[in-house]
Amino acid sequence: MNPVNYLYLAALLFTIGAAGVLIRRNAIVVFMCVELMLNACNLAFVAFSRLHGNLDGQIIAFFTMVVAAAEVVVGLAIIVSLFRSRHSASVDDASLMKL
Amino acid sequence: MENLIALLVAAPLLGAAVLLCGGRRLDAAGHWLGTLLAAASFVVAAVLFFGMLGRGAEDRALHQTLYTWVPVESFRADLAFQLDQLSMTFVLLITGVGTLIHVYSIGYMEHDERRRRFFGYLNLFLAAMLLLVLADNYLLLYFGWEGVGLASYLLIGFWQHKPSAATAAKKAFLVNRVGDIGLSIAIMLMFTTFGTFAFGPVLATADKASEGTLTAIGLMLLLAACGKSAQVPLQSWLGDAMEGPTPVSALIHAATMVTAGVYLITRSGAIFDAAPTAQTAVVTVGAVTLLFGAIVGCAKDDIKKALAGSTMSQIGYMVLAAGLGPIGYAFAIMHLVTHGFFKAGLFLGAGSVMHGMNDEVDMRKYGGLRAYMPVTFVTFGLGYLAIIGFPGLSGFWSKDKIIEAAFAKGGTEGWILGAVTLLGAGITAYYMTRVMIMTFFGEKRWQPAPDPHRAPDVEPAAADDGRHLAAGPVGSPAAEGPAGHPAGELPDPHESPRSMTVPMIVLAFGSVFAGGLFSINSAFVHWLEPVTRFEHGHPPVSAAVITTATLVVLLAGAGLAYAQYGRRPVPVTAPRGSLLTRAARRDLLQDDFNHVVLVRGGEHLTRSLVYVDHTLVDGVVNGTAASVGGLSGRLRKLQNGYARSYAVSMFGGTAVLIAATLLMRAV
Amino acid sequence: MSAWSGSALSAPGVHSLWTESAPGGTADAAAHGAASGAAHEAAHAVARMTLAAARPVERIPTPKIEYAQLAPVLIVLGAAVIAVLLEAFVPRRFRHYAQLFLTVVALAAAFAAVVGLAAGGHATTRAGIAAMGAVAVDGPALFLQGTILLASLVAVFTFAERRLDPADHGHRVDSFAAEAAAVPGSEQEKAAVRAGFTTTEVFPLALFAVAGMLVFPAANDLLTLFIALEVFSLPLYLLCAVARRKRLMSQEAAVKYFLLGAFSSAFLLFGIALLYGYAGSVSYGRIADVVDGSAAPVDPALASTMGNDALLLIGFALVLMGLLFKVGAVPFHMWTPDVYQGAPTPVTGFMAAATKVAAFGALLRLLYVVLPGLRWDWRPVMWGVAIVTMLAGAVVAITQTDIKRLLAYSSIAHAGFILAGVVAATPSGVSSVLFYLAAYSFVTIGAFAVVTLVRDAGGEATHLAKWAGLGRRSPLVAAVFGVFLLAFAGIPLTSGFTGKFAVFKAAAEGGAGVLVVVGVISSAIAAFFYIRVIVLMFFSEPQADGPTVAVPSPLTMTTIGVGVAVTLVLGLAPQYFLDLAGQAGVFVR
Amino acid sequence: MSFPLLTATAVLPAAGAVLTAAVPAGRRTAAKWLALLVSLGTLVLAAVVTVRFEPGGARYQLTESHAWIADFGVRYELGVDGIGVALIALTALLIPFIVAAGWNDADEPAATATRRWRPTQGFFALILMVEAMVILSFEATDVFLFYLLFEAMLIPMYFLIGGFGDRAHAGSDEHAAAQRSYAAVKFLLYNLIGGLIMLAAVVGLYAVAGNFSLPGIVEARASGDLTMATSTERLLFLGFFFAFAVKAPLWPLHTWLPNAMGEATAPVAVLITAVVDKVGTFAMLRFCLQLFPEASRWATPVIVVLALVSIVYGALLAVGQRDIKRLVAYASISHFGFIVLGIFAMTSQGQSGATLYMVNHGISTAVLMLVAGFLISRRGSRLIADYGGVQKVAPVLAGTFLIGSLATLSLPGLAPFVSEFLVLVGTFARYPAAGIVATTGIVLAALYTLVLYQRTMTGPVKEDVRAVKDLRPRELLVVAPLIALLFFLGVFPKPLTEIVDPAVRHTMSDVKQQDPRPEVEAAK
Repeated sequence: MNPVNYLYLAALLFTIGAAGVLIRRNAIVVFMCVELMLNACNLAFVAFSRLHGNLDGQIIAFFTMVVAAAEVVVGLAIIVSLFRSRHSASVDDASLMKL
Repeated sequence: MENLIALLVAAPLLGAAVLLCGGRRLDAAGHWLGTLLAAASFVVAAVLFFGMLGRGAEDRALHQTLYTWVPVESFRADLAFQLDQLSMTFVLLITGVGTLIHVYSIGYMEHDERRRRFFGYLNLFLAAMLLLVLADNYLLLYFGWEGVGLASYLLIGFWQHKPSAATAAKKAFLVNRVGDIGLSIAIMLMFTTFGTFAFGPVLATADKASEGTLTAIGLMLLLAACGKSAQVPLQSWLGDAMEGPTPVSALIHAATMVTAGVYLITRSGAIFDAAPTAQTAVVTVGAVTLLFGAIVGCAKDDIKKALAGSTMSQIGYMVLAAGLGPIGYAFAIMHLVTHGFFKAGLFLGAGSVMHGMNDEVDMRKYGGLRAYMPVTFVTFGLGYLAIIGFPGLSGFWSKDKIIEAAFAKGGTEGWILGAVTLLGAGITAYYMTRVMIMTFFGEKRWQPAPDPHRAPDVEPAAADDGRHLAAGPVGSPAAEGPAGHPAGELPDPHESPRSMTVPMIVLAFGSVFAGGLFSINSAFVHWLEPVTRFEHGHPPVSAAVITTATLVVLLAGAGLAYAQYGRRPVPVTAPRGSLLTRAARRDLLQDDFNHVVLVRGGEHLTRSLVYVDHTLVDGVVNGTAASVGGLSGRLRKLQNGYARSYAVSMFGGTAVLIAATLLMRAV
Repeated sequence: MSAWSGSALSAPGVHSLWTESAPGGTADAAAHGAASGAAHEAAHAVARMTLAAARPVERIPTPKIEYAQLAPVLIVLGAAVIAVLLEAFVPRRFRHYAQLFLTVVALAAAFAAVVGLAAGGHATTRAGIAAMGAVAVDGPALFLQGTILLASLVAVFTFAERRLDPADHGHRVDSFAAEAAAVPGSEQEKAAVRAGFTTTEVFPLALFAVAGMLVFPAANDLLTLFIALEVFSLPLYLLCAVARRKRLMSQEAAVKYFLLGAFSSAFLLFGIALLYGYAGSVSYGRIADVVDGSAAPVDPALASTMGNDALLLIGFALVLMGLLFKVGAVPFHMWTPDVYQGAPTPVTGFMAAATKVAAFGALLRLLYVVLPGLRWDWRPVMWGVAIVTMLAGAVVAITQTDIKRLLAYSSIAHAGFILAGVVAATPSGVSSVLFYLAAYSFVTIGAFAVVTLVRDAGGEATHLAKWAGLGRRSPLVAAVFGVFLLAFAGIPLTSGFTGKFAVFKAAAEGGAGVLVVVGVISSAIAAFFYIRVIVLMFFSEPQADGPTVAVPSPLTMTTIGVGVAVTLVLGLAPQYFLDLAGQAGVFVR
Repeated sequence: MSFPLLTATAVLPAAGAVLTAAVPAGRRTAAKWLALLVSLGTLVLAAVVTVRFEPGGARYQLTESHAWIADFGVRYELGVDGIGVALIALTALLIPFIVAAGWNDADEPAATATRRWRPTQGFFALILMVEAMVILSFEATDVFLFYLLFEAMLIPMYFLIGGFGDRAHAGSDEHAAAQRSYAAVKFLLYNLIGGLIMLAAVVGLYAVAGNFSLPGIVEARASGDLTMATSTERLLFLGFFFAFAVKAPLWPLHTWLPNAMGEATAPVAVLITAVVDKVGTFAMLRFCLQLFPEASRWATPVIVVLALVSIVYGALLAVGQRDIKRLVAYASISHFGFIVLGIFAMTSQGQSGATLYMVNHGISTAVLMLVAGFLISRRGSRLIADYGGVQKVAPVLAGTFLIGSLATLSLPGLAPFVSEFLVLVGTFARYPAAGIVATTGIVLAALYTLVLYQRTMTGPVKEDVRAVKDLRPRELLVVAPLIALLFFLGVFPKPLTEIVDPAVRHTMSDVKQQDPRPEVEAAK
């Protein structure tokens, strides 16, 4: 099957993720959307890897996963601490600083 | 010999410096020092004069160069003096009359606490005036020119506490400045035309320049002359200048400074001779002023202002004469000298009268004073006869020549000028007779009841003045000046002290005999000839006719005046008078014109400019700043604190970035 | 770059075979470069074998790492790991000192290593690529690493400052929360305070961040770039969250920074994916070759993707966006003010300085090494970004009322100026940017250090109104801050001016006169608000309830002192440092 | 390598500034004396420079040159020509008087004085710092170095204006403070923007020339080694000129001056208009004309018009002022118009005149402004309307004020006359119309000065004025020498012209202009 389709899929996922980030309020969900974007990237990498027939893309995918995991650790820590002090995980509530 | 020239200027300059910087410790001796130095300068002048007589007519001129004042490339202004016959004449007049008036002032200013400074200013004036007439180039002349302007400013405004005096001083300076523009532009023109502005080269090569240029230079010089010599249209300051102490009026505003214009024109004769248009302008100005001054003189009740008008008119004669070219220069100067004598005398007389009358200047409040101040009466009378040109006295000789020269101009122009000068002579006779009668003849009109509105400003000073009265002549008290004179004081006319009368007598002698002496086989003319050149004017009618005509006109004028003021009592308060009279009282409305057009207009202009500067020029800048601030405020709103909107901007930004990149590749 | 001719040769077949027969191959945890790098010899051998018979592949030689050349990074990373252990095992009351000591020593050692490398000619003649092509060791890299290390060194001093606040329950307190995990105002927090806890974790975090930053400008392939980005970003997110005062704001800052940062890194990653797709590799050199079309040989797959410029351009745009975000360029700047304001001030200073340096380093390398062939595409775009950034930063700053936000916007405007130098696309452009970064980072750290000194009951008094009349209260501090402001404004005789002149000069030479004019205009606008602060400090009467100026310990004094010193030295006698930057102006490829 | 005299003249005041600033709070009198001594020392050095300078010698003398910022093609190059010498002398001469005049201006009531807050020390330190920078800017022959100083001197000036206001002000202290900081900010922004535009031009110049050495560039341009496109040269010229026109200040960039001079203390006002602003006109003469001769000639008509506008406009606004110091400020604007006119008349008279004008205007304004300051400090008001009859109660003060006024209206015998007339002649020789328009300035000058004198000094004595004391010895000591100098230079300007003329000759040849020949070659 033509690897290009995977690319289209990746692009679609990426867009969905981005849209989610822009639309959703809940910090966790926003964060998950970011993860979705990362995974879209992974898909793209793998597809290209296949296309070019070299390993780099696939290897990068693993790195990405590790990074994503690390982000989860840090991100959740921050979000949770915010949630505990505000009793809300809405990104819009966190708008003390403006102008 | 020539090294003495600098001394002429140096002596009074030293006096000025010492007296003005000396401080109070000189108060006691200041006036003596000042007088002494003035006299010294006169002595030097005399020495130089006789030295000059000792030499042949051609090599009489002396030169002394001190150093180069302003050297920039081709622009060289030397601090150098030139003493030729013309300058010599002026030097003698200035130092002579100057010294006399110094002496006179000793008495006149006796009770003025600032007498030291007064003498300092007088010396300053002498120095500047001498510099003016001794300069050997126009820039140095300009130096003196402005110097005398300053001195007259200081002296007119000597009683600075009087707003009127301060204003008059300022006015005099400003009007003169307008004239000075003329002089400075003339100098620039000379520089661009001749590459120099020293008398020698300029006058020698004047004819080489194009007539247009010369006309321009001439007109500019005329403008300058108008300013300094109070000729129409720049005459308005002279009347107000009478605010100054009377000796000042005598020295500066009658005898010497105001004649500087005539000197300038005569000195620049070569230029004018080559520029007929400019000459015509000169004679026109002279003629107009001649009548203008005379008419104004007729209407004034203030004795000094009347004399001021007459001064204007007499200088008009001189300017006219100077405008006639070689046929007139000599007579212009001659009249200038004689006028210096009798007009100074008249002013000193007036001063002496005012002195006796508690500084009352309104002639309508005089009358019958001849009995009370005989010396003044006699000297004043002789001056009077001289000015109206009574046969045999100075004025007759000089003025008559001018009238002849005017006719000799030839053509209709000649007739017109002749007529004007004749008419002028008549009016002169009229107003001078008027002054004479109103002051010294008729019943005395000076028992003024203490007028109530003066009462409030009786001040402690009044007591002093009382003492002075008892003691003798009242110096114009510095404390309040004439204006603040004690109310209800009955004027107690009395003769002035010796220090004042002696100068008057000397001047009277001058007014009587000077003209005659000069005219003995026209010595004066020949004396000046090497400098001013001289041609005999040939009037269309014989000199005798003209002379008789003059006498007739003269008698007519005097008679009319006698009929009006001698035969019937003079009303203490001036009658409303004809339109002309009222106009003349207001200097023929010339001041009103100035006020409306220049003063008011100027005020509006400046006010609107201040507004413009604040709102427009500044506004633009502040506006820009404000708009940037506003923009900032609006942009700031974008930073609304919502993470998601930030994300949107990032997303949008990325989109733009991609689009732009692709676009770049596309194009 | 030699490492890469190998992967160019690597035939698809071989790799597919690997993937089937040798899954262990991918287990190689070293940079993926190792895998394909080693392939150079291995590939052919393997190929021959497969023809013969399917026998297990022989061992793949371990990648060769030039530890010496990576020393700076390794030292810092090692120190970071040790620091974690310290957190675990050293008793609380000693931790602060232990951590501080370790951090300082590590940073100093790393700097020494950088100097050593530079002295060894790695900046110029022996510049090369280490770690199988993952990391470049060349002039720009070393210069920026040195800058980052020094900057973070002085920044760490402000981390360790414990004299600004009065002692709490007999415990010295620094700018960081007693216990970041505790809910603000909760019993738990109070207990922590009473117990005198302090977040000494900031030191290891900082060290990790520094390590990431060191790699970032040196990264020589896109993956390393990405990893380095995350390595220094994640600790920063955390550092933002641990302020002692105004904790809600601190946490908010952290969340915003984190979410937006992750968002942007996702874009970056996708961009990397596209570039990979375009060039079939993530190595800078390789991509560059492909872009110039000088890559050989070209297999069919590569040929097909090479034809597709959209991949390249979009990918480039996305990567660029990721970097511009870190740089804080408009329109990717919006996180900056909030984060700068919310984060603990020492962290803000550290971020503002070090992050910018690292990010610009990476940006330079990307534009000069990877995409010089694309210059005619990216220059106009960067022009636009630079102009917008300069103007927007300056304009918006005018109406700021909080000193930290003000500095944030000024940092945006400065990003714009630096971009002007970047656009020049000449060696002098590079060196001017390097110099500017060095000058700017010390001014920034110094300025924020001063901000930490001005305090009232609520901690730092960052509202501008509170600064009124500071000049009368404590002329020295105000004067020092004034110097920094003047440097920001680019007044002559300060480092700011030298840097600005260098950048403008480069831009003008690079034919970007317009940028110079815009730069001049925006500096004029910017001058206005710097002056406003000075007016406030010196010409307006101090308020009764004005803030007090804390007398800092030698630590902060050192920071500020260094800041002032550098500002003046670079302003008066910059030649030596310009030379350094000049020599460091060439990228290895 | 002889003794670096020029550097020394700048370093001495700079070091003095540092020392003065370091004087402890309690010893402010010591600080004053220190500042005075340093400024006098600088005066001595400046005198040495003047003596060591040979008018006939090389164009730039006492030169120093050291490597500085090779990357920018910048060297630390100093050298003075006649114009520079004259202005250095002026600066070094005025500063001691400014210091002495401002003796007590910065003292604060002990109540507000704290251990660390030392306004007096700061005041004098800043003045000395300005002196150092100004002098060095007159010496710099490296465009970059000059620019550096040109910009840097704004900062101390800014603090002098904004930090030490005139005590005599209408309204509350807050209002006054607001006014003051407005004036300071306005001053700084105007000049900073001018400077930044110049910065763009400086960068451009580098892009064109590759180095910043003024003699080098002039030489290269003359020999044709360095050519500029006409458009480039014009743009660069405009960039430079704009900055100098702001500093000078030329209409319509002048509005900062009245605010600054109005709000600052009298000595600082003198510092602004008599010393610092001269850098602008000096730079026009040295940099605009020499670096961009063609462009200068191209721009001349416009600049002449602007100068004329400044002359008349400034004078008219001076007439319209109610505030003494603002009046002097507008008068200065008019005078700067004359200076610019003289510079761009492109005749030797005009340019010598302009240079003399810079010096003379410095001295005359100093006299007028300082005396006005003494008067204002006595009465506590800047409004003309609040005065009257001062001459009666304080004759000496009035006398000095009158002399200052007469100098301002350039009366012959006082220094300004020489320069003004030279400028007029020089202008008239090339642009007769312009020359004539400019002469109207003479009358207007008389108008505003005499009106000022009449309203303040003459007339009946106002109640509040009765208490006004005459000049104290210190104040007389400040004014007297300046007045003496006015007289001396008025009657014997030769020493000055001799120094200046050669430099002018060089400039004239740079711009390839000869003086117009007279219509008739007069027999000399």
